Amino acid sequence: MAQAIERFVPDGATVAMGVGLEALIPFAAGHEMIRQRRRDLELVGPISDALFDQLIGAGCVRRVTAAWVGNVSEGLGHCYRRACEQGVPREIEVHDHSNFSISLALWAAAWNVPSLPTRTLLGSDILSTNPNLATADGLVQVGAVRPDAAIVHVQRADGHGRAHAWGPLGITEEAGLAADRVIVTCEELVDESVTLSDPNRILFPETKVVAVVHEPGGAHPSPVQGHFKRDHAFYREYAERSRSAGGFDAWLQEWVLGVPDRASYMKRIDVDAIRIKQHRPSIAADFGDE
Amino acid sequence: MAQAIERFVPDGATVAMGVGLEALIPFAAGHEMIRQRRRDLELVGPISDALFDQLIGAGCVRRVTAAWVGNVSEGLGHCYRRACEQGVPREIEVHDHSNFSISLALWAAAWNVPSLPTRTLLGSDILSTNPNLATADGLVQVGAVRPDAAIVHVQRADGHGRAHAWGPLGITEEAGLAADRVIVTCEELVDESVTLSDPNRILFPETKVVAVVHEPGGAHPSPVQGHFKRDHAFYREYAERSRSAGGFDAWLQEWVLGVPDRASYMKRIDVDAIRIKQHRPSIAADFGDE
Amino acid sequence: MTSSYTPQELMVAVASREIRDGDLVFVGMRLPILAYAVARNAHAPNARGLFEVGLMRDQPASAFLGTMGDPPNVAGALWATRMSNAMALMAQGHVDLGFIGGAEVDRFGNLNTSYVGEPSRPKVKLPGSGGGADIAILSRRWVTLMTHEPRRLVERVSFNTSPGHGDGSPGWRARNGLPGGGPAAIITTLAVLRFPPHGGEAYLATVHPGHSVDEVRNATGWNLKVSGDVSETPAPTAFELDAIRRFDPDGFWTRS
Amino acid sequence: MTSSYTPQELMVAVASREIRDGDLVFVGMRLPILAYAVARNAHAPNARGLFEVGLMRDQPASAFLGTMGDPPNVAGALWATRMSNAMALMAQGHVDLGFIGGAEVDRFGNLNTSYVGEPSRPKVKLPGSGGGADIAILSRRWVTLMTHEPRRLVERVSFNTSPGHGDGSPGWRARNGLPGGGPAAIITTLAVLRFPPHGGEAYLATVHPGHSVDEVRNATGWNLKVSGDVSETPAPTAFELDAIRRFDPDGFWTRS
Repeated sequence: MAQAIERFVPDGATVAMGVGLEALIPFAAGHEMIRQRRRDLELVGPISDALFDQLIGAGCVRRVTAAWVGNVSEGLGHCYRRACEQGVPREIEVHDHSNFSISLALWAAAWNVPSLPTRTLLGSDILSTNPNLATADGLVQVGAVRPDAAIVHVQRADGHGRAHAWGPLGITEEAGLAADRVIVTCEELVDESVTLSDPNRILFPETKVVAVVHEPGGAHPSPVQGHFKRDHAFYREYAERSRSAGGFDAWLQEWVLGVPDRASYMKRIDVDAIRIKQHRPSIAADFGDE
Repeated sequence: MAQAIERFVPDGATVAMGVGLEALIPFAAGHEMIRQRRRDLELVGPISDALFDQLIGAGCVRRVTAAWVGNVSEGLGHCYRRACEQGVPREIEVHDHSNFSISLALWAAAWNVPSLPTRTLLGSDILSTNPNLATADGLVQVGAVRPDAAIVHVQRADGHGRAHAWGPLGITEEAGLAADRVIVTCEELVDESVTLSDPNRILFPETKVVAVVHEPGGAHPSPVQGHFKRDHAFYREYAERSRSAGGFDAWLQEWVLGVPDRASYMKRIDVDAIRIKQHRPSIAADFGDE
Repeated sequence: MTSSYTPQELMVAVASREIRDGDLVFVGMRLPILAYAVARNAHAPNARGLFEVGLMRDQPASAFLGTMGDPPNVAGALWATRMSNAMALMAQGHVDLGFIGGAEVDRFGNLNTSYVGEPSRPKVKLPGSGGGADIAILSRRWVTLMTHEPRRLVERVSFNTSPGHGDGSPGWRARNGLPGGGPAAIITTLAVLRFPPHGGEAYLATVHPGHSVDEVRNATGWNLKVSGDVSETPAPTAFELDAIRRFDPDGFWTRS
Repeated sequence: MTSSYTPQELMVAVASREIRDGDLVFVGMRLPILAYAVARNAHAPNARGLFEVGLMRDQPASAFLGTMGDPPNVAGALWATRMSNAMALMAQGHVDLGFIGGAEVDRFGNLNTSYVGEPSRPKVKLPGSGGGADIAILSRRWVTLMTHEPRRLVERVSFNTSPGHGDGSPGWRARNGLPGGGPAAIITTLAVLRFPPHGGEAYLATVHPGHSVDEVRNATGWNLKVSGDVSETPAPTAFELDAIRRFDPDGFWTRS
């Protein structure tokens, strides 16, 4: 993980994360960025359930291009508030979107056009605060957003970059296609006989994937279908402790800066309490060809 | 099948078919339209491997909105040629597209916007013959194409309209979302425990699906992953016999008009020669949740 | 009577009654997800729920949900897809009813979930639109739930994240190209506010049991109009309460 | 010598040499699919093939393909997706080389696959663009294969389905906003025609074994320019022929 972030996420990069909305959020990758003191990042996503708040609080962020930043079960993002309201720990720029418009911004980049039209956001003041949005002929033109990197956590991937994810995918596909490069973190690193057994489930063209990191639990506290439930209590504790800048710093020290890697982090989690124990295997599709 | 076509594909309808390109072409549905003497249809698709040619030759078609109409392994579409070159059996209108532009035309309808921009078709004379295409500011604006019905053949579906298809899907997804209604024909009619075991493989929202028809072999002679190879010889025979209008009429009598339904049609096919016998099951995804 | 259920439980029951049988409902989270569960089990057995994360469901999830992306919401889903496909259905006018949360709503039903104060240096930075603006603009009709306080029900929102009836002038939405019909009701901890058929200004329709018209008007940030036939909000039925408590067993959403 | 292989086999071998190692190739059907298979087995083991039907592959399919949608092309695919996603990669400039079939090509490399004669009442209605126009406009460079006859290699195409270098004036593609570099070669049954680096008019680069410059010029519908260092097209190697015959065992594409 350390090498992947060092190599592919430089200071100033535009990074899409949390593109599966509340599920499969690449927290481990985000925490590694914080440990490496990454700076001046532009974060791109639909809603961000706590991860963007943590990166903002750690001072890694120059701009947020997103529809929603907070804590889905607990409410406000306290670091996001401090940054916008007081410039603490630093000033950040916000490019507001709706969920639909950030998806269209990524599709515009994926199809390599300057913008895509939509009727959403008509009448909304978001049009007045985001320079990437314009209106013409009764339509909103959503300017393309092209991330330098998209980071996704998935259930399984092979070493060649073929990733399988399931459950609701949000804007995962357009984020991967729009990005210059994709970093995949996965619960299971599998042989290509697994991924190629179902090419329809492969998320991205392998030509976009620059790194595959085997990082079990890399999405905690967000849920991973078939592996982990959402750790609601962990989100609640984060919300409470991050109310004050000091409380956040202590939390960050305890869960990120003072932790060498994800494996050590997971040792502190009551994994049994959140592990999914009932299995619901999908019924096979037959790719027989002869 | 007869009721589905009678009820949901009236004369004059705009119908998307063959949206999986060379695979999963709903020939059985098309042949039923011919038997019911459907008239003045607008056919929408990317490439059409023989099916559109047959509907044109049978006089069902008023307009073709497609990127390619012919016979992929054999070349020209002879009925298409006669209709365009001689108005036989009737004049048809052609709205030329490229594969990318017809996809965008359907995405525009799916997202309910008047058009989508692209750089493809810049410099092509297709811009001069298709009134649905316009250029502005160095981009082509592809006008929305909204089918009244999309007809797709899939490997399996349940009675509620949840369809699973696999292999290359071409423009299947945007065609279904763009269409007012979707008719599904399937190799296997399965219990919802099969389709719901893998909600990521469900092609369309069931709210769009108005009919599910259990029609084994309904895509012959096109291939169906896991079920049937492409029947190359059948395409070749069709190409040869359709060179003359009389030859086509004889072919149509033998394989469509003189055949009551798909079951009788399949009795005439050497099914064993095209059946896929090796199985390549996909490895399960675990949708476990607790 | 009021002691036998919480204000949140009443709000959920009232919200569930906004769902008509056969509706496609853009559900969202928190109280609305419970309202959907109640309606499915009561008067709307054929309703379907659409979630912006990329899910369609008929039956509500069998286990508690902290978010719409929780695994129980995926198991048994009718469609697990991309957000843009769910939004496509809404853009086509296929979503009959949407629920939106908000921090501030004004007399014309505009919602603010973005900024309190000047956006460049806000007094409070709220999380943002999420799918709220999309629902407000594209769904056929929508409803919002809110704690009834003067600082939440305000004369005019300082930032219009999710437009209702704009400046309240007749036909404002149509004039500005907004396809959907806009807000149908504001369900609060004290009352239900509704809007005239063609938009405009919210009025007091029903007052929750145990509360008075004056109490509601005093808790509202503008001079709230009162319907000629203002009545009492029907209390949640035992059946509704039973369903609510089944889907929120620990009262995470309705008793905290 | 020429009797030991067919013109189609030579064309496939020549086409395969256009594929560079590591290229992402928009393959198409018929002879190009064989060229891709040959290249993968020879000098381009790291090339990948992209198919507009919605597939990416590394190894060519193990069995004969009548179309790119045949089941053997799906089994073992690296990605089975939607056409618009494959097109997205090409729109981003990620496709290094494309192959396009055509009925007519002109001196500036423009292809006609739509209409011979007046579109409203054509002499011949050809099948249409398919993905041809997309490849011609969006891929970094492309190649077309054609039977060398005056009626196919024409002065100007009557309908420009898939643009090459337009009117042949320098910078025509850039001026008209076409992102890709355009045609790199026309591989025919008699010869290989190439284009100047910045577009313009095709010239004769190599003549196939057993044919002469005059024969090629006489079979060309315009006054074909001849390169100063025109040479003989290298014949297919035994290795190339072996690969071709392995992937087209019955000569469906190369011996009919």
